Amino acid sequence: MNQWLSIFPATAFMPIQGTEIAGKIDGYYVFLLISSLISGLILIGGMTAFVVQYKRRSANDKTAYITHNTMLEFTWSFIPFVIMMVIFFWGKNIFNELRSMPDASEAEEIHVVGVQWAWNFKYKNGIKQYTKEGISAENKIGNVEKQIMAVPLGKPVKLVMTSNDVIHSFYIPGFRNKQDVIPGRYTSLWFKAEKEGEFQVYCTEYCGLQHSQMPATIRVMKEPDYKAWLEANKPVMAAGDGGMNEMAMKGEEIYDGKCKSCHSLDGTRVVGPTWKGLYGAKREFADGSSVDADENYLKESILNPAAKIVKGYPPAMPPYAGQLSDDEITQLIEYMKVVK
Amino acid sequence: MELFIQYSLYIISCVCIFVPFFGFGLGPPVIIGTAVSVFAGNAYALIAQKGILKNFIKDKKDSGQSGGLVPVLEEAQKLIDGIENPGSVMKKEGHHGDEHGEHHHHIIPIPVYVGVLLVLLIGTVITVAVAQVDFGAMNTVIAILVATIKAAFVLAFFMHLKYDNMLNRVIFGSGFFFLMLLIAFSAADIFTRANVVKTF
Amino acid sequence: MSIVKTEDGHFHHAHHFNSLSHQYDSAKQGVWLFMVTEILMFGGLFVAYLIYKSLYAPIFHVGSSYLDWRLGSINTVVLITSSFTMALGIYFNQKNKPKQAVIALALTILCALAFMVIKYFEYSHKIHLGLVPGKYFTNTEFQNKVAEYISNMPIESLTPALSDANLMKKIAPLYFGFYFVMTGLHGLHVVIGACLIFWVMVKTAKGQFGAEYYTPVEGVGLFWHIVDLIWIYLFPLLYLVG
Amino acid sequence: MSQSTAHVATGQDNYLNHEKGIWSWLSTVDHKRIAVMYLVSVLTFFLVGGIFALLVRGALFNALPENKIIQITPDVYNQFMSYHGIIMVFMVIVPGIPAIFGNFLLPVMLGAKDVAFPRLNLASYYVYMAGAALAVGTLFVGKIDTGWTFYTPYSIKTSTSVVMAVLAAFTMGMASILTGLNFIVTTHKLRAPGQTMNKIPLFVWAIYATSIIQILATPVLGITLLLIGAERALGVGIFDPNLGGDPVLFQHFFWFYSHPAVYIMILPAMGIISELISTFSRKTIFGYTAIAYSSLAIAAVSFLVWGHHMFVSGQSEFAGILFSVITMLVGVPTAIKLFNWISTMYKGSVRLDTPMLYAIGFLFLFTIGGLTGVWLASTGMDVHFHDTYFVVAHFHYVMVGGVLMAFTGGLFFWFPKMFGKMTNDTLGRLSWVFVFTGFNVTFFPQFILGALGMPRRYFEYHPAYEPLNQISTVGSWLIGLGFVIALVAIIHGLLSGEKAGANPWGSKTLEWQTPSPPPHDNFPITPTVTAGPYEYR
Repeated sequence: MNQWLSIFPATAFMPIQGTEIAGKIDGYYVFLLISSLISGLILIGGMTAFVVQYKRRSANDKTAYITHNTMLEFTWSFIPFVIMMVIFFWGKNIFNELRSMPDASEAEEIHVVGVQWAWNFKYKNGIKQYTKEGISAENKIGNVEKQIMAVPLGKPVKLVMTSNDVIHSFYIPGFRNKQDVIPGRYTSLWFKAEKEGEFQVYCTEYCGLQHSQMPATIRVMKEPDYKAWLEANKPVMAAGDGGMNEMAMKGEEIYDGKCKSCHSLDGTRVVGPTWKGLYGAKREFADGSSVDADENYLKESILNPAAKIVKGYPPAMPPYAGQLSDDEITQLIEYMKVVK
Repeated sequence: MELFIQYSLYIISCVCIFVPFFGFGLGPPVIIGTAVSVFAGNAYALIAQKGILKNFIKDKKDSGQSGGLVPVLEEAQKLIDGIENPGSVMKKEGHHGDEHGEHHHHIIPIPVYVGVLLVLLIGTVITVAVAQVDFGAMNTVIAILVATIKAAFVLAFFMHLKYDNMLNRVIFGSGFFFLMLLIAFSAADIFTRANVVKTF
Repeated sequence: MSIVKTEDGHFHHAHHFNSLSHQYDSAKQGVWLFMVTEILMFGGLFVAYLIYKSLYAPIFHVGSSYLDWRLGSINTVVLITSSFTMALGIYFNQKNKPKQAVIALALTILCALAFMVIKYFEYSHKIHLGLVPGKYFTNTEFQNKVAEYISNMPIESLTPALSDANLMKKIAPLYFGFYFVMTGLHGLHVVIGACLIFWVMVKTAKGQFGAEYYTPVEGVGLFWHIVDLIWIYLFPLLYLVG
Repeated sequence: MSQSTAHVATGQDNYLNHEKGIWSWLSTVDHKRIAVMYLVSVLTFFLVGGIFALLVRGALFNALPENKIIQITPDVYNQFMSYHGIIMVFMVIVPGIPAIFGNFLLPVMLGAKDVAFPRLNLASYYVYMAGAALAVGTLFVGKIDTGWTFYTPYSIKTSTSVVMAVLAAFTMGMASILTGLNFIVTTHKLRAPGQTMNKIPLFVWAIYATSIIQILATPVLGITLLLIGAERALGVGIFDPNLGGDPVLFQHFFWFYSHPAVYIMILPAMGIISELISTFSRKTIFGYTAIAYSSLAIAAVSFLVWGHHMFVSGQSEFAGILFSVITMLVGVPTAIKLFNWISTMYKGSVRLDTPMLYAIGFLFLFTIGGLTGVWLASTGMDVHFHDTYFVVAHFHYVMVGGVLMAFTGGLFFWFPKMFGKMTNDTLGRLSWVFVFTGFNVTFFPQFILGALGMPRRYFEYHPAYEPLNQISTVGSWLIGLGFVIALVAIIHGLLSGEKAGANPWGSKTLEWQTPSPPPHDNFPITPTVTAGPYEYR
């Protein structure tokens, strides 16, 4: 079916096809284009012909008195209806294909987090392509220096996506695929790249000031190259002064799951106090006393938050005694140490 | 207004034909339900306002046939007359305020109002009483059911809708109808969303 | 729309209508159309309520136990009674009895005031306990109760959202968000309704209405009954079933 | 009645000189005067929104911020884009045709003396102006940068004055409801003797269908906007994901209004086109019933299709497909209308005066807009096109190419009726040439841009898209010039136009059977309608 359609070079008006489905969509696009051109020619051509042919010749032209023609009207309601149903079913099939997720066993899963204004990617082996402070000055669309998401060639990739702040939309023109990224919820998207090279990612849901500067690149690599990339970028586990050790990384995961909604990392006030520069800082409490935030204080505050309430904050935190193991608490505190 | 009803009928039956075609889960009951009710409303409007039934009975009688279903149909027509022209049933009250001539407002006597008030109070008692017993999910259903009955009484008597013209009833009903569309289609999204599973 | 009562005690319809009853029918149809918009506006809230209630039932269940159903019932009775007196107000106008009509309308306003006073006590109690919408919510007891309620639910009836205890604590104030927005908007309508009733009461007292012409009373009455109608739904949904 | 006859005898009294002084205008309850006040207000706002559009296009002339010809920062760009949307949608296109031509013509076409509730009509004008004042007020207090859609959670988080803006939109929605209510009752109750529903002009049908949508859809927008305000003030959490709300539910509520609102905009335009085509072909409209009913059909179905704005928003796949198929159904009545208009010209006597040129332009652009609409209604294609310039181009083809072309055509058509003077036809045609070519130059490249994947609402974009964007910007200047010429033609007509007769175009509808401009009570004697509106025999 798509063979004869491909005579018409849809790619002239579309980005490079990066997946098999993109090819199907382009075939569909050509069908729409041609059928619309034909309908457009009938409508506009008919209109032009009538305007020219039945131009007013004299001030008292007599015109035919035609009120309606049921057969004709039925025909031109029915034919568009049939065409539209064809268009609908064709589109529905493609949509189903775009949205039916591959099996978890054979797909490469990558997590995507949209933030204002960057894309963060996280791999199963711990690789994190995170931008901590928004976009840097040179990280612009014109002279491209963007977040890289490496993906293997010819293998399904499933993206599990969410957002930290407002709605974004993950759009890969080359794959003809797009999905909104919504805070408080996970959405997913999949593709199987068939062409090596780099593919542009855009944010297409208006998200504020630097909406147009949320670029990322999908780099499609051959399977061995991909494996090598995964190995090369594996996070450094060694403890170091600013770097994250393994303990802190685990702590971060606990933070992402349990603490993030009430404690920020960047100093903004949420429900509870921020963790930025928390470790070792002096804490003032509602009852007037104060203490340096050491490991004992932090541990107490996690297990029994009501014991010491930081000045100016509501006693809103639930006790975590029994919910976190000692190991986990240590990991969390390790993480707090690196949040500066 | 009939045009409006009929055209929406056409559209909804279109949807009706195509939606089950795809075997969707939630859509058909909602849409078929609305279509059937619109069909019923439309048929009623045709019978009541265009007097189809009346003409039919008249035709039959004129041609000398009065057996079979005709007496039954006559009863049905009387019922419709009762709903459509309540003034004819309660004429005495209705003409009291009409000394100045042309307009006919139906006046509902005070005892009817008192009766409605009692019904509403009893309804409130029932609502409260039922809520003390745990029927599980049925509690919401019962509560809404009782509330709807109460609302129907307020609409019919306090708001005089029972004695109002068809158009006002259709206008008010359309509000609920479109509300139903809003909830049906929002629910069609929210309760059919795929659950995204993370493996790590 | 302007109706002039001439010296001989008759009413004259506006110039673009054929007759008084023509004008009455048109005005009434207009009011009904406006009522549709009221229904749809509150309807939006009800739709949101029903969707969230089916998603997060425990919050609504625990939430409704924090409301006093006795006060709610009293308010229901008060509003139903006011609807009755409002209907009487129209009735007496139809019967050309302005004195009784004024009394009925005054009773309606009294009921509206009683409703608002009870509402005030309810609100101040909630605010005192910190049971307010999300931004200002401080009542941890409520959050713990929700958590407790969920822990008592059978495990198979839990959705992923419900089994996330932290999430549920965070979104527990949602119930009071609904409570304050729905009753607040309704309360605003009660106040507006009371003002409108006061307006028609004054006009009735001045003798500007009668059996021939009482369209504003009828219109205000319809509005007031809609306010009552909405409360008839609000009361069980917020106070009782939760 | 005797009074009116007396006025006709002198031949002088009309609604313009019935009373004198500025106060008589501001406190008027005459629907014709209110229409003229709306005309002045809407044209002013159109000018403002147009300037924002030109600024937006100017900023997009170059790809990268460092060499933009209009040096603005991204936040200023976002504000320009938002103001362009809010002003054009809520203040120009939604009230435009119903409030101006609907107000002026609906009672006259029905043979009534006024709308059903004249004082309510005036009130809704002031409510509209209050809303407009609030919206314009945000320019001075905090600005607004959410776009016209107010999507949560961005509208909850942003620091701009969203509350004021949503109150503005709420207030203007209120005005829209009151106007719609008035028109419905007028159509039901105030038709002249003999003017049955099967004899009312198609413009009235269109306005009637529009009013139904206004009544049924706007309240839901109202509560949605109020909830955004409450969300910002109290954090009720219904739309805030941080508090358990669902931002996609907001989109459902928003589009439950805003999709039908698209038909609030386009249906009256279709009504105008029916009048124009019939009059200038001097032929009865082909398929009156089909056009009339298809207006109602579009109105009814428009409530069932809002989810096609949300195919990639995270709504379920099932809902996407459901909305897609119903959207296809809207295409059918729209196609019926297009075919009917074109066959109306068949064996007619077509004269290309300025209004007809605009109608032809409408048919041309609306065909393109409508056909690309089918592409977007299809789920498979929309995933690629959604939120790209393809969508921008599509809805500008429908909204500007459709609504504004019809609006301008209608203005030139009814100008003699409204002010009793003719406009200069040469100026009018010249304006059409500029608007029409400028429009295609502006928006056709955007289809290609969108297919190539350029997302909308971008301040800076990939330099590869630059050439097409530059063509587009040049086109926007042509449109601007075209509308300036149209404005000159209107002002020239007002100041020194030839005197117009009662029926300069030879039309058959009721409004042309009364003097131009119409007397205070519309008709010297209440007319009795015996024939249909398009009886050209």
